[in-house]
Amino acid sequence: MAKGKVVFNEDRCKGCELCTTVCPNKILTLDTKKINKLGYHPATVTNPEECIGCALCARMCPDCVIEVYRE
Amino acid sequence: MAKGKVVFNEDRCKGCELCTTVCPNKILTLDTKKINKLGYHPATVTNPEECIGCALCARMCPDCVIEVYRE
Amino acid sequence: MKPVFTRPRSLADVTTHYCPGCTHGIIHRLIAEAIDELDIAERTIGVAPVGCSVLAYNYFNVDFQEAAHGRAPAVATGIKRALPDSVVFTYQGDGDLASIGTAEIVHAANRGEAITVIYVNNAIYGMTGGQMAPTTLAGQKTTTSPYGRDVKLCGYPIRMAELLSTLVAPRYIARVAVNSPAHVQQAKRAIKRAFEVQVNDRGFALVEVLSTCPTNWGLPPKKALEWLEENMIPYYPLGEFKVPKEAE
Amino acid sequence: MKPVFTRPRSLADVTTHYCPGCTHGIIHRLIAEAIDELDIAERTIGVAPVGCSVLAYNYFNVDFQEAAHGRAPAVATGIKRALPDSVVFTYQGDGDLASIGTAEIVHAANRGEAITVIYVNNAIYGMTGGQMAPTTLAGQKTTTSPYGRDVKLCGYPIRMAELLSTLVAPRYIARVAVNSPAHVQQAKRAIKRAFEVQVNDRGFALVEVLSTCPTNWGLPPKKALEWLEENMIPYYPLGEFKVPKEAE
Amino acid sequence: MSEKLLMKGNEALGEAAVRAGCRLYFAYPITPQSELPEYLSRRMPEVGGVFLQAESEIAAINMVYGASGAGARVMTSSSSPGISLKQEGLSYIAGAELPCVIVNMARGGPGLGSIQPSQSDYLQATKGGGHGDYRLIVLAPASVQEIVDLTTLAFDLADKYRNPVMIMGDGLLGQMMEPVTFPDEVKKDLPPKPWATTGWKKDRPKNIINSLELQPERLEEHNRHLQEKYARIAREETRWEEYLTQDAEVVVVAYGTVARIARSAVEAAREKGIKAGLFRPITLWPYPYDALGRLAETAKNFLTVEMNCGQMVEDVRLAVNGQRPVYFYGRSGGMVPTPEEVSAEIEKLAYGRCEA
Amino acid sequence: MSEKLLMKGNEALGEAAVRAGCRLYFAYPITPQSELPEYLSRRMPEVGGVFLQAESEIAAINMVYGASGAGARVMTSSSSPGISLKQEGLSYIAGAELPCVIVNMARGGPGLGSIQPSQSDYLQATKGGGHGDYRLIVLAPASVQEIVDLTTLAFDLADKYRNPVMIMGDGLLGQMMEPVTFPDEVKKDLPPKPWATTGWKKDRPKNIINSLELQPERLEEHNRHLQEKYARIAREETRWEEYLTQDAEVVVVAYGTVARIARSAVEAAREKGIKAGLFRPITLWPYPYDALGRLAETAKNFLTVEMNCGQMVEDVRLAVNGQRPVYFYGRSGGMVPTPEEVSAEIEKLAYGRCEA
Amino acid sequence: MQQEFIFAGFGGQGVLLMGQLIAYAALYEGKKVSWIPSYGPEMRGGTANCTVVVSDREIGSPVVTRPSCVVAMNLPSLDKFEDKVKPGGVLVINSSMINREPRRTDITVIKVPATATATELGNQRVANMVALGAVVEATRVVSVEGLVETLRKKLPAHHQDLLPLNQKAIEVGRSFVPSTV
Amino acid sequence: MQQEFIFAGFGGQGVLLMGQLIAYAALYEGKKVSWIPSYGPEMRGGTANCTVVVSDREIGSPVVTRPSCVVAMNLPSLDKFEDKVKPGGVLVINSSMINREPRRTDITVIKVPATATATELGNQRVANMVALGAVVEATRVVSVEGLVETLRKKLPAHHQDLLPLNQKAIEVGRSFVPSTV
Ligand SMILES: Cc1ncc(C[n+]2csc(CCOP(=O)(O)OP(=O)(O)O)c2C)c(N)n1
Ligand SMILES: Cc1ncc(C[n+]2csc(CCOP(=O)(O)OP(=O)(O)O)c2C)c(N)n1
Ligand code: SF4
Ligand code: SF4
Ligand code: SF4
Ligand code: SF4
Ligand code: SF4
Ligand code: SF4
Ligand SMILES: [Mg+2]
Ligand SMILES: [Mg+2]
Repeated sequence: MAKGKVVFNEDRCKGCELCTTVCPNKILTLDTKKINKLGYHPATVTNPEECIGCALCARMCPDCVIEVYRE
Repeated sequence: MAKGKVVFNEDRCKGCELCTTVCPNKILTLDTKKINKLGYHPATVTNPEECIGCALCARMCPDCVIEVYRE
Repeated sequence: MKPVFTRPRSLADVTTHYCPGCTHGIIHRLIAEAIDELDIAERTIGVAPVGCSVLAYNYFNVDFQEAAHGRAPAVATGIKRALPDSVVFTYQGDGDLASIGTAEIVHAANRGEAITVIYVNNAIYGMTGGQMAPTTLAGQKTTTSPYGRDVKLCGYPIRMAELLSTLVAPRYIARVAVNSPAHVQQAKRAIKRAFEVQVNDRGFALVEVLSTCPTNWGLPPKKALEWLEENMIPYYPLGEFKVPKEAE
Repeated sequence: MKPVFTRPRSLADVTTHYCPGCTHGIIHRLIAEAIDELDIAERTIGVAPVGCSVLAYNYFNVDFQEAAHGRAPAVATGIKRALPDSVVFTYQGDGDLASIGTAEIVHAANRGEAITVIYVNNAIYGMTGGQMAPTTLAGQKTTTSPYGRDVKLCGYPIRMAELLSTLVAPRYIARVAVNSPAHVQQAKRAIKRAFEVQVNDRGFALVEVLSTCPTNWGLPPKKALEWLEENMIPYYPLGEFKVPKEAE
Repeated sequence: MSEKLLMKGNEALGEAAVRAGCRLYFAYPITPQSELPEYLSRRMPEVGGVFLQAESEIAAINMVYGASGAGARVMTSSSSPGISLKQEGLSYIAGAELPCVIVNMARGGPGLGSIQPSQSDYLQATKGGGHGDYRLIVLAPASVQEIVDLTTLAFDLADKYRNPVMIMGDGLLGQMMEPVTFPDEVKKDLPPKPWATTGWKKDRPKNIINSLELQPERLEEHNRHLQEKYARIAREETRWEEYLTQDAEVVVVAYGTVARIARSAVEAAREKGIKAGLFRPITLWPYPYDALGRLAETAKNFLTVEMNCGQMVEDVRLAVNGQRPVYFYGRSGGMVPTPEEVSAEIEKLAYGRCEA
Repeated sequence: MSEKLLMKGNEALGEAAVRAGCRLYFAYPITPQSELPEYLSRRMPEVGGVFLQAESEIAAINMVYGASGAGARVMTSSSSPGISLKQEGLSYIAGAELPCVIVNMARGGPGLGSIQPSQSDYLQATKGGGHGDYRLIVLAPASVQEIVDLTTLAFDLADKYRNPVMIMGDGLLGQMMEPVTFPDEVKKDLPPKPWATTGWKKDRPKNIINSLELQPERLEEHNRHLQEKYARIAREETRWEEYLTQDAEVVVVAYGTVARIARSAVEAAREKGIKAGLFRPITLWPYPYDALGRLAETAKNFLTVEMNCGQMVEDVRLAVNGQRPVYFYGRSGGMVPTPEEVSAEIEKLAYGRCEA
Repeated sequence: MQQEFIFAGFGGQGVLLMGQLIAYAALYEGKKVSWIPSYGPEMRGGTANCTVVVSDREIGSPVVTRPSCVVAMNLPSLDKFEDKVKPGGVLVINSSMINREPRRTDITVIKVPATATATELGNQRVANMVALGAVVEATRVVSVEGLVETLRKKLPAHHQDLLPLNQKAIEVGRSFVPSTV
Repeated sequence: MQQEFIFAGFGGQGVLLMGQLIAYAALYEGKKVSWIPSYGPEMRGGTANCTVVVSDREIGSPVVTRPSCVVAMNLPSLDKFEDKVKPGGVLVINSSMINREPRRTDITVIKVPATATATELGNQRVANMVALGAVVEATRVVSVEGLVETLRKKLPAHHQDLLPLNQKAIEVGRSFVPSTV
């Protein structure tokens, strides 16, 4: 069961992959099918239920794209 | 007997008394009867025979007024 | 579910002009968090440098002044002396602070101006297209050190935190990095402390933050984090160089 | 009788404009002695500052350039890079080097420019009539610190030798004084060494010389020597802060 | 008005600034203006103000930027080489429209030059020594009392137009003692500055002090706004003084120290029956082009006298616009023209001049 | 002459300097001239020269002072704010009569402004942004090839007159690529500099590089010497170009980038039967007052076009001296006037203009 | 005769090079040329463009308000420059990256699936050459031979092996231009 | 009526103060006044001088080429300023410090043994007041009462006890002026 939840402000994402790099569960990836307003593939979560809400992704995101919630 | 000798370039002297201060034998003084080209009482030696030629006076003179000779 | 991470209020809700993965953005957020946590937004005045962060005034919900290249510490001094109860911080790059602005930072620090300086060292001139900075590492290639920085000709990269720590007045001087979550947490503590020192002790505080410039380093953002770890940290050791007396 | 002390050849045979008992004159002579002893007069180029020693170009028998206030290290850099085999020295006051010229000295030192810097610290702005310098001691009265230097408002006196010693490139950094024959002898050795470092090692060398300003300190010259001993040396410790490797 | 005091120009300026409500002063020592920082180092603490000796002229002007941006009445001062160092800062201050007062007690140049009085920074002050299209308001007092009066005015104009104001003196004016009186009241009712960065309490838009505008269209917009402001200042604030110009055939044009000397010369000429007059610009920018140009209707010749190699003479030519010949007499390097020299030049023009 | 290459103005300038025998270059990065330090950081080591990135513009200009005083051909470059910082140094260099080349690839101001092209540093360059009475020789190329030619000239003039020479470009000229050829030969026979501080071997008087002269009489003497030199330069080195001016009724006056645009507009006007011509100053100082003034005999109107709010127009007025009306059209803040805009202005003048 | 071009696209698409190749080729054919890049804050990561003028006579303004030909390699470039094309001029669009139709009807629009074609040719980086082929075919600003020759001269020694691929790309690019143009 | 003074001497002789006192006294008597010091490199340790202009009308040039009165407190000052005295003017010399005769014959020379007199009066520092007495007596630029009153106003509170001595010095100084002047 997901202890955490991540919400993306997708149009702010610059596709830098810093979040995907630091997620301990490697559940973040760039959505290569999407192009956002800025012209980048935005980050997205692949297995939301594995999110532990550790917020490491949010802390590393230079563009404050991610909000994190936890039980 | 004097082991040393001091020669003053009198017109360069500014009467600052740094030489008189450091002479170990206290044989230097300002000649208050003279006024040199610069308008100062120049330094002079009172007891030349007591000069040991240590050159401390010359080393402290900011205006390179003093030459020192030794046996 | 409770929010455990949200955008700090003092960080303006806009898209920045920074390149993808540029850690200037992380540092901005840490500053905004410190301002929020200390609840000082309404009396904080920021001073932006000339450098990639020249537009920083758009990114914080606080009053701001834009300084001439290198002169942020002088501008901050003017503000702080005019408004002693304000909280003033400068945000400066390594070209800005460690090159053209050397005199201003040394003397603001020496005077013990009660300001907080966030000094972003990315070992390069980002904004102007990747020229050598005084902090560029030995052998590092840049657009004005095309054969790699030759320390015989240009000297060694300058360590400002250490240099400024020789002064008596500064109350807090630290070096941190933002290339991993753990380092980011450390950086956050240091930055907050640097504001506290201003607010509580009316002292000078500086945090040197090792930061990336993926664009001019010619590296993907993730690799840039690694390059920082492997090349910058060994030369620019992290740590607190000066801490307020009571906490020593 | 043999001469044991005569005027060095490189010291021009003219009357200086310095005040009676001002130790700028002693320092001039020590430099001239070093130049003579190393037999480098024909390839030495001096750089004069703006300060009481602004007319230094008249006092040495070597080519000279007069620099803008604080910029002597940059001027010296230009000369040395143009003429790598020359011997270049700057002669700078504490206002010149430690205040307006902070950036230039820090970066010339950091680049390891092969120049010799003679830094005359008399804790005051002599030439302009005794204003506060960054080196003015705590509590010291000057024409712009009429109530005594308040370290809370203006910071502590700056110790440039220590600050510059944090840099990697400099080969030789020392602090000496010229308030007694023994100190003058030490000063002489340090100054000569600073030239040797340039000639032999092609490295940066700086000697900070504690000096008097009887006029603006408002003291007779002899008292000024004592004031230096009692007030300056405790705060500005004498010694060698950096020495060339082989001699360490 | 208080009792008449004898004061040096530098010190009187400092006192006038304090009474004008200036509470922050940042500067770096330089002859011949050091009495100003020295005076304020004593005076500012008395009124709870800030005297701070900056590490350099550059730091000083940028401290002025910061303090002015924070809403304070603030001043700096220097002399020629130090003013050159402030040019980038001045351009920033003008660009960001910050009110402040800059004093130049000018000395002989170029380079390190001398410490004697000079007017050779005229073009730098009036045409913009810094980059970009900007203007300083430049006030040129001719006596210690006028230093006091124009210093007061300087702060008011600065605030009114959000523009830097330069007081252009010279070493002589700074060092000279003359009787002065000061306004009794210390200025209290300073104009509000809603644009200043004083901390954003969300009761107004966020304030940003800035001269950056990366979009050239918007920077052009900003420049147009500045030019309109400058045109308004030119309309409203141009100041000058005329002395015996009504029927003058030889009009001497001079400002500051030199204007006093020229006035002695004009009087001497009148005593000899020569119809001479004096036109004295008080604002060097905005320059009194129209007023001066109007004199071309009656005057036969214009003689510009300056303590330099010929700088304001360009503005005189622009004002006269070819209607009458414009001559120049100057001394430089710290030399001060004498009334006799100026009289001789006036006579040459009155009795016909051989050389052009 | 070597093969034609397409090169950016900034890079072509660097190569031209190297071929003119410049072996030392000190500068600090700033857009839009950074290609020049970047180019020379590669190129100088190839020819045994020195590229040194200074810690600031101020350090750079003072390094130039030192190297020039030591007898070298030396250059620095920057753009507007950085040039403002060099004003004290420039005054020193002019005062000490040191030859060197300074490049300003100007951008929009005032203050931090923008990085787009501008001509708003005209008055700073030509009237003296620094203190004291001094002059820079100011060369204004209008194409990349002319950048090359004038850079070569700049070094020669600097040495010939012992005077600093400024190359006044703008961001557009620096960034633009055009075909260029270079002189094949690298300059070898540089003029001797017996006054340089190269070490005193007693075979000449001791050399001192200096601008200090505490005796005002002697400083005035020095200023007179400088003024005579400037007068000689004005006589011998004034350069300009005229295009279709012989019968022109509307004379457009423009330099650098804008002159090209104006030429297109003049051609368009001619196609419509309007007698338009172009007067292009190549030396901004010395300014071609006489040549331009002569055109007042035939021209009915003068139109000054600049990328600023009206700076050179003062020199045009001084040249025309009231004989004919002088109009101004300008764009600022980094905006570049288009040929169409200029054509429209020409037409207004040709067909009668309502506003003054 | 004078022609003015704007080449615009993402930073990585080689638009500055396209302009330089045209400028060089025209230079070799004895024309006057000028090339200017966009420079400024938008550089960073975003779009880039350059302006090329090719003329028989001295070039006046190197800045162009109404180019005779625009090459838009991506959508933002089309949005920015479509309106600027001189009436009767040419607009080349990289249809692989642009999914909307141009609005202008008073100009010749040439759609070139440059990116797709390049990918097919085995190297996405020659998309600019594909577009360039179309430009040359449509405007005749230089000869195809001249362009290829220029490429040969300008390709660094260690990249000469790429010449055939580039040449091929140019050829294919030309084929997208309807013969009526 | 306008009178111009130059007071010159060694730094320590109080010449700047002499000028200021005359200026103040004249000011109190309703005159226009200006005072300028020499400033510059010679300041340091060497000689000092100041120029005072007293006039009924606005003062034009505060710089004076031909003063109506020069006070030379030492030899270098006499050497420097003797030639400048306006014909018919007054030259006051401190004969205690100056052992040569003035060359000028077209002016009134007043020799005042100022230093010696001051020493006799018990305080060498009032030599300037002795000379000032002579100046006032010879030029009538201000009244003696006015000068003494000015002194009273300007002496700092803790030095008011010096007033009688200064007053005495002025009086003695006046006595050196021959009644024919
Ligand atoms: C006086 C002046 N000199 C130079 C510049 C050009 N300039 C703009 S930013 C910059 C350097 C920026 O580097 P840094 O401070 O390290 O900041 P970064 O962009 O790396 O964050 C320079 C040299 C300028 N704007 N003004
Ligand atoms: C740009 C500039 N600023 C200020 C001055 C004035 N000035 C001349 S010397 C000096 C300071 C001298 O003090 P220091 O360097 O300590 O030398 P010292 O006279 O004590 O030997 C100053 C501020 C100047 N000439 N130029
Ligand atoms: S909160 Fe932690 S687990 Fe969840 S996505 Fe972010 S990094 Fe991964
Ligand atoms: S770190 Fe932020 S900007 Fe980067 S990819 Fe992740 S969400 Fe996007
Ligand atoms: S040499 Fe020595 S003993 Fe002789 S006078 Fe000098 S200090 Fe005195
Ligand atoms: S130290 Fe030199 S200047 Fe001073 S009194 Fe002695 S001899 Fe004279
Ligand atoms: S250039 Fe470098 S420092 Fe600047 S925004 Fe891009 S990545 Fe960040
Ligand atoms: S003022 Fe001071 S430092 Fe200058 S010469 Fe006199 S004593 Fe020496
Ligand atoms: Mg950086
Ligand atoms: Mg000093």
